[in-house]
Amino acid sequence: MDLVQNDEFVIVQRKSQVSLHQLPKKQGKKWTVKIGRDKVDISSVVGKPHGTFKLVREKDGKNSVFTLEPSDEVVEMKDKMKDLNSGENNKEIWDDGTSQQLKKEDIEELRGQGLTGSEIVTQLVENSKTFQIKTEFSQEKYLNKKEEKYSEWVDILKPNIRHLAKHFHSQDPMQILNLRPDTLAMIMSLANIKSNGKFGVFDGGCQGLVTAAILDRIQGHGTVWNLFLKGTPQKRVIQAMNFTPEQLKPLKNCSLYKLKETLAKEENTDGDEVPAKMIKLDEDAAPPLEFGSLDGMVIVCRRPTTIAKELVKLLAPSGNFVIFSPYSEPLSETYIQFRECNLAVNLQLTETWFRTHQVLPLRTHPEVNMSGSGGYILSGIKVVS
Amino acid sequence: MDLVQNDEFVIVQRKSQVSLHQLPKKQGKKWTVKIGRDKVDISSVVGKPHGTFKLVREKDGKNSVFTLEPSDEVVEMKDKMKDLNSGENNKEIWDDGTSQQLKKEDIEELRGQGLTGSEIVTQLVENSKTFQIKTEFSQEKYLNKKEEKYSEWVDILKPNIRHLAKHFHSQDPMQILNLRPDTLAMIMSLANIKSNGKFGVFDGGCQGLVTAAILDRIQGHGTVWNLFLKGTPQKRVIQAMNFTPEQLKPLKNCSLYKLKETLAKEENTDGDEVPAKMIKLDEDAAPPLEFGSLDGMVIVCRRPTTIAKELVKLLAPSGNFVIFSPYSEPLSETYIQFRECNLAVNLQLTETWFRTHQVLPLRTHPEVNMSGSGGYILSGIKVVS
Amino acid sequence: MSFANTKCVVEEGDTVIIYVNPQAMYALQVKPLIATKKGDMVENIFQTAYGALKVQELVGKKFGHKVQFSRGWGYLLHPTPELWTLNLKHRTQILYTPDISLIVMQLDLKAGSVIVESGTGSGSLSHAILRAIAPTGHLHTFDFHQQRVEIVTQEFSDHGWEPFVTAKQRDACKDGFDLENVADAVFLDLPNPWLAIPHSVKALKKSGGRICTFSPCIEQTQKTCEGLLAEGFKYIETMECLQREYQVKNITLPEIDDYNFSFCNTPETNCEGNQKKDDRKFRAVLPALQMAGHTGYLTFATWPRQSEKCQT
Amino acid sequence: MSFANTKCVVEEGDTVIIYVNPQAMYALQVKPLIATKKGDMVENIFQTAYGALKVQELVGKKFGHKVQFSRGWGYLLHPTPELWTLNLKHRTQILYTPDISLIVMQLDLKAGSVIVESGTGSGSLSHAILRAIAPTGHLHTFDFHQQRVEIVTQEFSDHGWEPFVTAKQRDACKDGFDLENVADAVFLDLPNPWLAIPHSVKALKKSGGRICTFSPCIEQTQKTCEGLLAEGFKYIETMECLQREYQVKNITLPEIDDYNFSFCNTPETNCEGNQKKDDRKFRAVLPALQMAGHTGYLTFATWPRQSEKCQT
Repeated sequence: MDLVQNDEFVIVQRKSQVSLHQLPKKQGKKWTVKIGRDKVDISSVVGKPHGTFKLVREKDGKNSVFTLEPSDEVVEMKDKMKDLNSGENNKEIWDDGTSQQLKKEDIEELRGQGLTGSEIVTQLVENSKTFQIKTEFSQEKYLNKKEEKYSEWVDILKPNIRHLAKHFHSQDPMQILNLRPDTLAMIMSLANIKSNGKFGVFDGGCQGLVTAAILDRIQGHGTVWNLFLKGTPQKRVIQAMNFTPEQLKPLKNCSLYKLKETLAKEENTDGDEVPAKMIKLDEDAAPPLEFGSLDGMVIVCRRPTTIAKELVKLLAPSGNFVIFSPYSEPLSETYIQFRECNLAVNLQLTETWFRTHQVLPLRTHPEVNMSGSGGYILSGIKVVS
Repeated sequence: MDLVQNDEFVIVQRKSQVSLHQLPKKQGKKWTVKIGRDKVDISSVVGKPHGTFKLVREKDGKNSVFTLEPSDEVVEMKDKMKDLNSGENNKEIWDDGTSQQLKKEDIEELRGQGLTGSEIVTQLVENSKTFQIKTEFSQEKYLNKKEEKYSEWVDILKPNIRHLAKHFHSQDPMQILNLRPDTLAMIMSLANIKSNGKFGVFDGGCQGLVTAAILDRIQGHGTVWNLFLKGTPQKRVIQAMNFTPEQLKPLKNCSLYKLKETLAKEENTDGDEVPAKMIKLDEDAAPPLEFGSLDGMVIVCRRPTTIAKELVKLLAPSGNFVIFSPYSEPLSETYIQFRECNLAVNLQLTETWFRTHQVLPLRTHPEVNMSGSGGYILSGIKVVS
Repeated sequence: MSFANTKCVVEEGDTVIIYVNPQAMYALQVKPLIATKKGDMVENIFQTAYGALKVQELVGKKFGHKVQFSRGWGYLLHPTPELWTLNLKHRTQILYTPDISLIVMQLDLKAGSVIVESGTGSGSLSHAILRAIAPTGHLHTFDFHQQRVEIVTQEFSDHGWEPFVTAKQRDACKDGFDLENVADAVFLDLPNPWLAIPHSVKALKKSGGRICTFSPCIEQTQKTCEGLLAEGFKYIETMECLQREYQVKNITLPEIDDYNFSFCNTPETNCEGNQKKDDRKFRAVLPALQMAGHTGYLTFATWPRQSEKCQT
Repeated sequence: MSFANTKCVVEEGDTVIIYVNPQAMYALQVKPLIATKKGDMVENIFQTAYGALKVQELVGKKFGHKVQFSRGWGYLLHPTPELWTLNLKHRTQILYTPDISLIVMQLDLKAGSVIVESGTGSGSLSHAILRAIAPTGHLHTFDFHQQRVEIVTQEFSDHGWEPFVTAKQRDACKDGFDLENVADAVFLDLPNPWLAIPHSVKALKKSGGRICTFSPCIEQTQKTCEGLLAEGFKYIETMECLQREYQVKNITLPEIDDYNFSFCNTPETNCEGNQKKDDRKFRAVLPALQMAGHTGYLTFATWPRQSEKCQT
């Protein structure tokens, strides 16, 4: 069983809220982070197995700080309060904004006094003029809502691509070009990502999300060329994955300008001489990157303009490519360009529509909040005409 | 109670299939139309009240033709066949395409012999090797599917906008520029269509659907200017509505070129003379059509280019306009144009997503076939800057 | 003031819309005085995001024109049911324009229709119904909450809908509508709509009509469909309708997003796409990142013409 | 032939895709002879929409290059699970790429994962699972239909997946999987998935894992969610995913659709949009008129790590 290590990243999940935290580099150092509205010394999980933890209050001068203790017995608020009265319907309830007698400041004070989440919710219920006449379903809905904020239990999870994709997208979609998790799933399929393959990624703004997803999928088997033009390649999500050196082995960073030089040289030496095929682009760039050598290619950027066509040169015939953009128009340009140049078949411009559902007895319905867009993808298969 | 008249249009609804037919001009004339795969003498409904009719076979040489007789007692096939055996699950069913022993030609022959719909379905069931071992739900699904084709009952309905919008869209969406019924509903709201108003419609290809919808909504109260550039104004849906002269009274056809001339003249006479405000554009064009005189405007076309901006000149300040196109790009041009010229506020480019559901005990799910697009609308409110 | 008849110039008593931007609109009634929380009558001054507006000064102003605030300006708009839906005070969850539009069209509403609505809620749908059926139809609207009925009655009156609407407090599921053979259409937005179906049948004209129910949950919809089928309704259809909004943006990408790159030093010219011009500028029609993923399921059905033998 | 390892040149026994156009693709196994309906072995000649193809002649041909038919040509493509999904023979309803992609990602599949699938159906999902978990993971797949198991076993073998998959005939709801503490993930596509939940728990590793069920109807989904909750699963989430496809069209409108009109004789130039150039030409990104409106509801949940006391 893995234990949580210093310097690692962990996912903290409290009900439906997901956040990402890096643990302190050094053993024994306190490390206070915000989980929801609570200040929590997250260093308390180091050395323990991943799993469910309980927030335990620890007085620290004026502000209370919580530490985390492993705990498997989660008590849901609705179970705790199931003996309360409830009404038959909500006919008598007139929400004039005065039903809750605790003000925001009162709640803040209770927090300051170090009440636990469920103690605060108990206070909220006791100070509500309408809670006891609400229907059971309304009460449950109310408690679930409060639990999102005040739950005393959190799960400390090893980061995985599913969590990170969701976390980065829900935190601020455009920080990863609005590449939604279900769209990422489509990219992984349509680029035919598999172990022992050679893949190229051009990441024009998704923080290394696609590269991380590929590295995770292939678990050390194969090669991933992280291609870039300017600056340094994107890597935030890759770092957050806590990859082992073995898992990181397939990753080769490669500047396209450097590659261009190398390929030009290679072309010059090509002829009757024995070509220097094993060009070292990166220190340990074992398999050579040449035109027609990649099994699959993913391009993520706002507008691929001419680069998509160039990058597809690196792809082997019958290789799969996927181009992602938050906008449809740039992809329509590339679509026409590829069609007119007969570069590919099975060209498809698509988006996915994604919705989650609440499934509860007598209360089943789609969630009312939905993402309006998850970006567009242009996919195809390279052919030689 | 209205009776079906000669020369009128009727909607024929057989289960979920809707079709539109015009009755013969003259009394007593036979008029054979196809309803699904059956030939039906539809003149048999003339003089009878709208409602449910039964298909009754009438021998007519080699091919059988059906007539329609009023009938209120509809027997559904699933009720008729409810005593049949059924299986517990479909585990034993291996669909190798041989379970139905009647071939297409056999069925055609049965039809030729003049069997009724339910007789044919009975034959299909008796000649199916797997029907009796299918589950009850599978049997019901099978019978419902067959009923769509073979039901002996049809409803003869007065055309209304709801049926016509659905019929024209499902027959061939692009014949009305893919203006889907739910999009039409949005147009009616966003153009603020109401009785006693003055509205303009520019119909660049929806067969008069929008104009017909407005005429139906206002029932003779108000004015609808049907504006056109070339040829004659679109009218197919208007005709299909069987409007009375009273209901048609609000409709004024108006060529934009003629209007331009008239407005130019008017401008010239404007000054210290008394202006000839009551210009007769059409024979009985009672209220004058001038710049700033319309309460609402609907434009339906593939690409509004410059015309949208011109037509909005006819709108009164605070008047509502809706521009529909099957494409989003032309509307984005108009959007930018209107925004840059400060012509309007509350500019919105939207589309609607529309899906129907099967709601049956233990078998509730969205329908698997769905329209992928119902067109785009740009709506706004004219302002004076 | 009437929503039904358009006018050009504001008069006292009118409800108007002050439009600042899509996120800042206000519905105001033009009257010189307004009650404070304590009940005192004071000068009616409205605070916008761009400063104060003396409401009474709107009298005589033209709709569709600019209106000045103390620190900026906005537009004075004629009210419509859609603008009212965006600006009314929520006493309940309300219906929005996509569902409302579908309801009005699928219930075959037109000038002259008689329709029963329950519950009235905050009156969002009621305004669109009234626009469709005026000046010759009638809306009978019911809500089990007395306070809501009082507020919406005042609004109907302020908006000039009074002749076309009757609003009553009533528990429709228990007590029915007390209407018989008068309605062309019935709309139900109730927690248990199936309980009101027999009452709806009574209210519908014997010559036939349409019904619609709105329910957020699928279980309610299932019970409703069963109820409609059992009662003899035909063409029962359940649907959902969502609105997707687009932004139109002229985008200029930052230089870092300029991916003009070629492996060749001499750019190829045989295909499109290698032209260099304006590579960082384009127009995008961009879906809003967030949208309403669910409002409710709409179920529609037809009440068939009742044959003679049933009419006795 | 292996789907897992890409090759450049066709060898005998390979499964290949012949691509003519998006509506005409074929999956073929390259072998010299083929059985007729009567069982006789004859030369393997495949009829495309553009004439005959001698299948054996594909040996030695390069993937991604053209291939000649008697009356036209197409492309020779390397097989992928997505192309297989589009071209396999349907023995059952199958899962398509949007759902498949979501399942693979949400089940945290990767090289080395052990997963249980029931039912196998036509093997559409199985191929994508195998691609994700090879060369170090394993798929245990079950179907209650013996014939389906035999066909899919042959396909797995033809496609080089054999080392990574075990396919068995089994009624999972009744008899379970006969697997204990081995699986990282379980996928259920069964009429009554809730009956297989206890068996799934047994198959899942005590260190935790993921489960997914696919059901077309909401009632099945409701029972499944209840079952998952009762059994101790966490983070139960239900979702649907639809694919919207766009066509890219360079549109030139007919002259009748040229609505260049102005009330003024001297065109205004102050605003955009009055420019005349190319008014009938534009590029449209047009949604397909028809799409799949529903496949099924996907429900995912996490099986938490079992604490020591439960492990005894």
